[in-house]
Amino acid sequence: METIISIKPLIAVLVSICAVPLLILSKRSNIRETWTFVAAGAKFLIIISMLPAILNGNQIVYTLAEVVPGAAIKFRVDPLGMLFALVASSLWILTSAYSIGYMRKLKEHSQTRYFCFFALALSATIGVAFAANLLTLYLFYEMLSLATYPLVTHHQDKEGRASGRKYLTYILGTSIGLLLPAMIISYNVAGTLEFANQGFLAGTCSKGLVTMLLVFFIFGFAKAAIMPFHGWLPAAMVAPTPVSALLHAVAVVKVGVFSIVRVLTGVFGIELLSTLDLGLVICVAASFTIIVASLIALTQDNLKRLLAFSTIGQLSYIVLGVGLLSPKGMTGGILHIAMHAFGKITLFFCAGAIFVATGKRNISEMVGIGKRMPLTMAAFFIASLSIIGLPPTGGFWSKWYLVLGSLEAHQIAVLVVLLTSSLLNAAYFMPVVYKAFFCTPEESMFEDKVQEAPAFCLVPLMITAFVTVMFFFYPQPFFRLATMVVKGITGG
Amino acid sequence: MVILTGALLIYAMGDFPSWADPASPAHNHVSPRYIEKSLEQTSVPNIVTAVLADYRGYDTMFETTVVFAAGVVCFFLLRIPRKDEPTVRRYRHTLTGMTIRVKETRQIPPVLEEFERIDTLWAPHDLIIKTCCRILVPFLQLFGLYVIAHGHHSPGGGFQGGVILGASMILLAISHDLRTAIGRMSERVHAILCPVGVFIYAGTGALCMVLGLNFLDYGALAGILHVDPVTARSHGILIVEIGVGLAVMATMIWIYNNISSKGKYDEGL
Amino acid sequence: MSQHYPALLVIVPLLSALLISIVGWLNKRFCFPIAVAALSVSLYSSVGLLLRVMDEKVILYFLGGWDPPWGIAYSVDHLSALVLVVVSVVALLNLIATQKSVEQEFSEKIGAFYTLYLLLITGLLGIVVTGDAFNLYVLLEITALTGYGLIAMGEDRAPLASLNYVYMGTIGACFYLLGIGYLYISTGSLNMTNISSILPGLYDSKVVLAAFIICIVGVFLKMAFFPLHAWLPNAYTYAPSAVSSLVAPLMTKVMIYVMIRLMLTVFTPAFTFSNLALSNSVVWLAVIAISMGAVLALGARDMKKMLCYVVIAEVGYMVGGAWLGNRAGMTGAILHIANDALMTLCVFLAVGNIVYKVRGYAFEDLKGMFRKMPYTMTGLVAGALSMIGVPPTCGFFSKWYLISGGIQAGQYGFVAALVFSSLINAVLFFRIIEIGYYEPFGADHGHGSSPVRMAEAPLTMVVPLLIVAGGLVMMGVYTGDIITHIIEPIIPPAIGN
Amino acid sequence: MPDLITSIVDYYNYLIYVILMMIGLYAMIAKKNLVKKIVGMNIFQTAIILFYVSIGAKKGATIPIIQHGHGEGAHEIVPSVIEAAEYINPLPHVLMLTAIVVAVATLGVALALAIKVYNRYETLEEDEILAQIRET
Repeated sequence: METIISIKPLIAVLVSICAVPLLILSKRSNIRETWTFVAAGAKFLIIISMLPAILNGNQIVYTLAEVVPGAAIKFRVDPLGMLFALVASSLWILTSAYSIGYMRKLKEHSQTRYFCFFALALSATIGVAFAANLLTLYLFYEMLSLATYPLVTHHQDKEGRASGRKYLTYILGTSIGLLLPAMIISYNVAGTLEFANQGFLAGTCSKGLVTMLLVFFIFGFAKAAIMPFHGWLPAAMVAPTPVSALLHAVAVVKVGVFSIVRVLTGVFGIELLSTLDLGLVICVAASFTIIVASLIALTQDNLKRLLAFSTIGQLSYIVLGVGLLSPKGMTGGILHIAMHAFGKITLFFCAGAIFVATGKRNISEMVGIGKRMPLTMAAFFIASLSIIGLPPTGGFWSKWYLVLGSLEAHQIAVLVVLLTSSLLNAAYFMPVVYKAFFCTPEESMFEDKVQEAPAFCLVPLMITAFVTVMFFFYPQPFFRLATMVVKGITGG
Repeated sequence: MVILTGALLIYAMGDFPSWADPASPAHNHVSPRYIEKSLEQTSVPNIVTAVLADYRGYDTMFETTVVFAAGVVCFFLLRIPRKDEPTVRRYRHTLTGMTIRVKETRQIPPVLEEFERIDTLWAPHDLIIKTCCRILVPFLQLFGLYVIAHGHHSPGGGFQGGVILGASMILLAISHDLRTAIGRMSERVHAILCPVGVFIYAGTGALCMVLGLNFLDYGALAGILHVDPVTARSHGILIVEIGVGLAVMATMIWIYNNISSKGKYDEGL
Repeated sequence: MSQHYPALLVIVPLLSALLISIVGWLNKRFCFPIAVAALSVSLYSSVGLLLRVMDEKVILYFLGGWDPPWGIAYSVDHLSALVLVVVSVVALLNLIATQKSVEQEFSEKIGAFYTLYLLLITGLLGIVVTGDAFNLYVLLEITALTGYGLIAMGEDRAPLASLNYVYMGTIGACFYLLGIGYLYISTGSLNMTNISSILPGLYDSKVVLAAFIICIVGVFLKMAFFPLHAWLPNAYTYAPSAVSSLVAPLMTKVMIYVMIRLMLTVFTPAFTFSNLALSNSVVWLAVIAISMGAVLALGARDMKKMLCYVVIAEVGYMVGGAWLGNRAGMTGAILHIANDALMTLCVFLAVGNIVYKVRGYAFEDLKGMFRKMPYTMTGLVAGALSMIGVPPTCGFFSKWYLISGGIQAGQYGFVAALVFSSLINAVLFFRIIEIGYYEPFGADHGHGSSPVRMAEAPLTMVVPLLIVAGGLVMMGVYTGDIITHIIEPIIPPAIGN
Repeated sequence: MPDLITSIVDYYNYLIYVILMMIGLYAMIAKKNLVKKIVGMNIFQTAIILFYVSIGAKKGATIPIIQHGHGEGAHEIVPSVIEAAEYINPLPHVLMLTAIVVAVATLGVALALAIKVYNRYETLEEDEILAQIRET
């Protein structure tokens, strides 16, 4: 376990920011999109290039500037961050491809702005992934909130305006109102903000204060959409589908949960939480969210809203997994970051593809669509399997470890929650697939001829679907990273 | 609220040294040195002048600047550039007091001694006052100059003299009308004299700085004036007093002209 | 020449102000270049001072060659050097940025305008650099007088607002003068350091206490600290945009500087914080000031008014931070002087550009601004983020210190007020941004081209704005260095954690 | 009682200046007429001037102009020793010279502003002006 000083993390963060001027300056749309691809590819390669070092148990550190004594703008690449960065950057490539297809087909306005802020959002995401202390994390967290605002409100119509407001109110409100004070308080009691494997709050403050901070942090990261701060996520579904796909299935919400995981492990530390048995608080909040979100999802007819609520539920799996404070549970939770990402993005891609090809948004209008877009719906089916947590998909592993973790922690209630929610997941996904494929010709709403979305849309979702399956047979390297993380934080 | 403030002040008065008590700290820390040293350090018997223009000369410079600033502000706020000349001008024959109206288009009669331009019919006209004031003004100005020049030895100095000089012009403006006064000293003149006055002061200071000593250290002028530094200080004080006088006079007139005529520079009050 | 920096800094603007007022009668075209040159000189010398202060703690300059307490002495320490740099930077940038709008607004009185402008800066710089309590009063009056004049040239409600400002400002200045008189009667000296060396014997004297209270109240009046803020909103709102973008950043901040100078140098911390009831009540006033400012800003219907109330809230930040009585709070207050000056300048400049283009600053005038003036709006957003306190803009870090100071002092009301006001700021500014971002697009999904065409303000207005916007981020990133090298030495060890 | 009288006698200028100042402050706060406010402002400033000048007073001392001869070489004939007790304190007078000038300058600006306000609203009564503003 040695520490490498390298500027790579900074580059990885900055590369897409650097792309922004190029995007603005490029005259023709083709050039612009080429730049997007270049940036995405570069980012991915840089991050991959750091992977081996991490897998060998090293960590890469780079300090930009010491802004506040004890809290610098500093990057540290460790397994957890690596895992998240890998997911985000690899998915950016696919999403760029997808969004090109989507935006062009629908002739959206001001695409340059769209791609610019997309790039910014990605930088922020990687920044969060590699943040070495709470300050840096907060910095990029805020940057992400602001960068995604124009994306969420891309259409600039009444609806977009309303949801944009809601989005900012939730995200900024919580981050300024809860997160900032919590951060400053912990800085004042601990004198540092540096993430430590065992957390830095241990032994610095009373139980009451710790509990308060915990609550502040968990709800402060409203991007994790833990109830009651979940309202923005369904509202944000007015955004163009690629945005929803990347940001609201991967970047934004995952940044939320990722931050929570970071804080729980790096600020509080597992020992502290288990000695004060605060894990229960987390579990309760998470379980509640899981069940309620799944129930709400049952009632949705708009496909994207359904996916949104399912996301809310799935995010809490991750929090729950860490909240169990048991090695296996944490492994499951962390794995779920990756698994759910691929599964959910596939689903969003499908939803988008359906919209692009047929202009349909609601499930009730999709009867028999399987005949029309077999590939898309096949991908949809696989992805939903992964979300439910059935083999042969990656989702199975994460779910499996969560279950093991709940047993390990002797939390039968949690086990029940997990199983129920899986059933509920099945209950809201299967009808869609069923209706799509098995219906009599007369109740089908589409004439019986295959007509898929444009290739730019189709290929990415095929890839992600394939990857989901692949993860079942080959969960490396994510599995390895996850175990390393757990080994690190449990000191085992 | 007023009462509250007053209460605070009176409460604080409890610890004051009683009035005119020679033993009070105010008299025993800084001021004795002024009183005892000023003559030999600046060779100016009038201690107030010495302190004003030398020990605390910097304050005084900014004080002059304040006056100047006030002048500029009044000009800035009120002055209306004369665009709309009335098409009809009135002239009054001073001896008979009868007035004539002249169309702009017509050719204006040569404005002789006994014709004066007026804007309103009720413009006052009093020969006695005018004559007296016209006689008085030069004496006033002479006195003003004396006060400025003699500030070293007797009460007086730039401010007082400048005010007197300004007052003389203002008296002229009141007794006759503003136009006459402006005829004697046009706007441009006093508007430029005003900064020039301050400039003399600050420039002297800057000159001292150029000559290698600190700003406003008149001792530096010794080289130029061919006198010992102490006398140089007294000369320096004289120079700045003159500057102050100019500035104050010009500003007084400037402010009066602007305020009395609402910036129109017509006949004024 | 470098030993004359303290004098040059003040004298050069003064002399060139006089020069301008002469030249203004001959040829107007020379006024602007002269002003730029003068302010560049004072910027140069103030930076030079800052660098010199870094290694030789305190720089003294005896005017007229008389050593204090008999003569007037300039004393420059880290605090004043920092504020000097801030003042001259803001003044210069604003001068350049507003050239066009000045030409637009005062076509034939340009000479007078620049004269007053330079005199104002002279006064401000002098206030910061002087070490003599009475000299400070004179300079205070210069600043005030020129300020009244400049403000009154605004819209038709400006003269009235300015007149009220005259009343309030005069009371404030007179209170200060009176306080100095009380100090003089009890110490017999006017030089700040000299006074503070004499005072310790007199801490229990009622006169000194009264002097302290009177001075502070006077300064509060000048800086529009709640509940004495009534004059500020109208005065700054109806002032010409070129002026409000000068006075809003500088006036209040310099007054804060004076307050801190009084607290730390004249009356030593030992005296200042000895009376807990006093400092606590001031902190609570600050809490009220912040909340009131935020709420009133919500009620405002146009940008300038809104920003004015924000300024009032910011004053509350600094006063509260300074009176917390611990290092973190004081650090935050001093840091916020610099940061707040910059960000206020940023937003006011942006508003100025908008006024220059669309001749109005009501919220409706913002419709479609993002398409019309993208760069200006970028500047506005940067300023807004800093006001809200989003890292890495500098506003975040000063807020950081203020909040931690509040926590350490156990003043949770203050902390709550800070958080509250940043939330309100978020609402305020995103309301504006939203208007600018949406309005041109109607119900039709916004496809195709929008009616608004891009019409950006001239380059001389945009570039300084963007420089300031960049400066906000720079300040934020280098906060650490600023604090360790400049602010730490200022705070006397008497102020513990 | 006698000590009260003595204290009043000791402090009477200070008392008077406080009273003057209160008058001025009251005028500035309570009066509605803008010019009356300006007058109040002047009284206020004058009160402070009185205060300072009373600081300068010193029992048994004369004006701070050193006795000296006139004419040629007068400056050389410096009195052997100058007793500080013989002359009153010059500093307050100097300061007040400044303060007076400042007061005058402020007065000028205030009047100019008042004229501007009058040109705009045709009145100097604050409440009438506010009424006009409310109408528009």
